[in-house]
Amino acid sequence: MTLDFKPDEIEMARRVEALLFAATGPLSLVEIARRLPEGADVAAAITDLQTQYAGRGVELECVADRWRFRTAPDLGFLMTEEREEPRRLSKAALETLAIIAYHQPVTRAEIESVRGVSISRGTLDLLLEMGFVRLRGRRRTPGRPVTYATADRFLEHFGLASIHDLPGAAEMKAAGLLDLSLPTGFEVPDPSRGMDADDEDPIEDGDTPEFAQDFVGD
Amino acid sequence: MTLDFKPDEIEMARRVEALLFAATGPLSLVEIARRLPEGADVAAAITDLQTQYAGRGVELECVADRWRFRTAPDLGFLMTEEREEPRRLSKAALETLAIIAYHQPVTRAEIESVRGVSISRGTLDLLLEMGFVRLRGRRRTPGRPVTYATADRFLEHFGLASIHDLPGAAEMKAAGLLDLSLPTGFEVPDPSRGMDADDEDPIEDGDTPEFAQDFVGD
Amino acid sequence: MTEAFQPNLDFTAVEQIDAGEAFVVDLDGYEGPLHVLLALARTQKVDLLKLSITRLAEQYLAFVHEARRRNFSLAADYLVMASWLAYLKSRLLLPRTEKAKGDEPPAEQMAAALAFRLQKLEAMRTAVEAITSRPQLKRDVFTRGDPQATLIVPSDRIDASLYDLMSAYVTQRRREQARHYNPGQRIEAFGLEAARDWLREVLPRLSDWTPLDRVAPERDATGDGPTQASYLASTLSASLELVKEGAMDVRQDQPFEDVWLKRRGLGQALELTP
Repeated sequence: MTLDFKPDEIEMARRVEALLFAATGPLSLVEIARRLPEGADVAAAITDLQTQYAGRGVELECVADRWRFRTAPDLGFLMTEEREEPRRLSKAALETLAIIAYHQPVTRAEIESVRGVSISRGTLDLLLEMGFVRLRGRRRTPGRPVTYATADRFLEHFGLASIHDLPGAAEMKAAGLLDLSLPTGFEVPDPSRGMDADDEDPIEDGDTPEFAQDFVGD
Repeated sequence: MTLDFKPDEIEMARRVEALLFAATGPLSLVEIARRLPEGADVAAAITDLQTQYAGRGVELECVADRWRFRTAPDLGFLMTEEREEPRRLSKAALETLAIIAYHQPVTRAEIESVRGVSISRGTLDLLLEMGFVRLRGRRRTPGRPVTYATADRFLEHFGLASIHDLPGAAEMKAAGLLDLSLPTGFEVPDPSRGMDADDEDPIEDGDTPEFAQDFVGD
Repeated sequence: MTEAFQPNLDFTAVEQIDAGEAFVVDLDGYEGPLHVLLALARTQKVDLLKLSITRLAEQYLAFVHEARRRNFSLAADYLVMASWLAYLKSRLLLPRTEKAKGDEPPAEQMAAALAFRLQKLEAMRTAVEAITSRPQLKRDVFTRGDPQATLIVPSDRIDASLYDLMSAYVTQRRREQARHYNPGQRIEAFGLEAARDWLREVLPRLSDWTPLDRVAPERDATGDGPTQASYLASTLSASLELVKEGAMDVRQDQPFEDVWLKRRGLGQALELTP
C-alpha cells in the first residue's frame, strides 16, 4: 500500500497533517515517525506545518513534547455556546429565595420549617452559585448552623436599592396577594431587622470546608 | 462576547475553520452561521477553505448537506491505529442498501421486486441498526406498507453531499432504471411473494409510532 | 463471490432446511433466479437490451439441470423460473401468426420486460460497486480524532420578578399557616336549655316590646365563654319556643330589622304580627 517513491517534503507534511488530525491525542515525533517511511524528517514536516497554520483558525501546538492541532486561542469564544433563553427559577428555588430574603439571616432548618419540606442540596447550591444568596454567619445555637442571607446580585436583579426596599405586607396587599383569607397573626418580617443580628458569628475564611460538609450532611 | 468590528473574510474563514475543526460532527451552514456575527457569508468562507485545503493531508468535504474536515482519501493507509474494522456487509445487504439509496422512498416489496428474492428480515434490521437506513413513511396503498430511505449516516459514511450525488444516479434515471412502476408484462412469476401491483404514491405521512409498531410486528 | 460475512441467505426455502443438509448450494453466490440469469446474461457479453432470451433460457435450463444432476434440491424460485423461461422460449420460437390468447402480452414484450428487469438488477450491482469504491469513513478517510466539545454556558439571565418573589413568599406562608392549622377548642355556645332558663327568668320584666339584643345576656367582659352571636341566636331560639308555649310574642317589622320580644299576659288574646 505504501508508495514506492520516497515522498517529498510536501507529501511528508500532508501525511503528518493527516496523522495529527486523526489522532485521538497529541503525538510525539517518534510516534509520527513510526507511521512514516524510514528516514522521514518529521521535525521538518512539523516546522513546515506550523508555519502553514500560523495565524489561522487552527494551529499546531506542542504540549509536553507531543504535537496536536487545536483551535486558535483567540477563537475560544466560538466554542462556547451561550444559552439565550433566560432561565426560569424552579418553584422550589424561588420559594427558598423568598424565605431567605424575608427572614434573613435564616438557617436551613428555619427555611425548611416555613416551606414544610426539606430543601434539596441543589436548590441552595444553585442560589449560592447564581450569587443571589450568600452564607452570612453561624447561629450561636447548638450545632452552630450556617445562616443564609441575600447577596448583592439579589438586589441588582430585583432592582432594589437596599434590602429595606423589599416590599412588605402593605405592598403584598396592594398587589392583591394578601386577601381576606389572610391568616391571623400573619406578619411579613422586616428583612433589614436581621442585618445586625447579634446572635451569630461571622463566617471565617477557613470555614468553607465545613459548609461543604453541611451540604453533604444534608 | 462578539467583536464589534465586522470581521473581514480572512477572519471569517479562520472562525469557520476553527468551528469545523472543533466540531464532533459535520456542521451545516446554518449551524455555523449561528456562531458567527450576523450577515456572515459562511458559504464564501467554506469555498475559501475548501480551496485552501485542496490537496492537503486534511480536506474539507460536504456530507449530507453538512461540512466536515477529513483526512485525504489517499492517506487512509497511514491510519492503521484509527481504522476500525468495518462491519462487512453481505452482498444481499449491500444490494438492498443500493436499492434503497437509488429508489427511496421504497417499500420492502419493491426492494424484493428488484432483487427477485425476498429480503430476510435480518438484512433490513442490520441496515437500520447501522443507521444507514431509516423508516421514512407509509405508502398510501392498501396495506400502507412502510417505506425505507437512507439516513444521514449513510451519506456521511460514503462521503456523499446528498442523495443526488449517488454515483451514476442521473444516468440510471435517464435510462428509466430507477422507475419502480413496471411496464406491462414485466411480472416474472415469483413464488416467494404475490404479485405486487403497488400503485405509486410518493406521499407519506409521518406517523412515527406506527412505524415502530409495524417494525416490531414485522 | 465468497462472502466472509453473510448471515442471511435470502431464501425462504433455505431457512427451513437444516444447515449442513441438502441445500448448501451457494450456487456460486446466486441468490435467486434473477441473479443466475444476470450472471448468465453477462457471459453473453452483449447489451442486456439486445439479450437473446432464448439463449438465456437454454443456459438457465442447463444450469438448473446441472444443479439437479448434482443432487442439489433447488428452491422453488429456480424451478418456477425454469418452467416460465421454457414457456417463454417456446412462445418466442413458435410462429408469430398465432394470436396470443386472452390478456397475455406478446412474448417479445415479456422477453423485453425480463431483459429490462435484469438491466435494473445489473444497475444496482454496478451501484454497489460504485458506492463501496468510494472513500469510506474510518476505512479510507478519518475525521478529527480528538474533537473539542463545545462548552455550553447557561444563560446568566434569570426570569423572576419581584412579584414572583412576593407571591412565592405569600404562598408559602399561607401553606405554613394551613399546616399549622389546629382545629383547637370547640367553640363554646350558649346552650338552648340555659337560654330558655334565662328567658323565663327575664320574662316577667318584658311587659313592653323589647329588642332581642337587649334581652339576650351580655357577653362576659373578659371575653371568655360564648360569643355575643351565640347568646343572640340561642335567645331567639328559646323565645320561639316560649311563643309556641304561649308565654310571649315575637315581632319583626321588616326583614333585617330588630326582633322585638314581649311577655304575653294571662288570658290575653294572641296578637297577630304582620
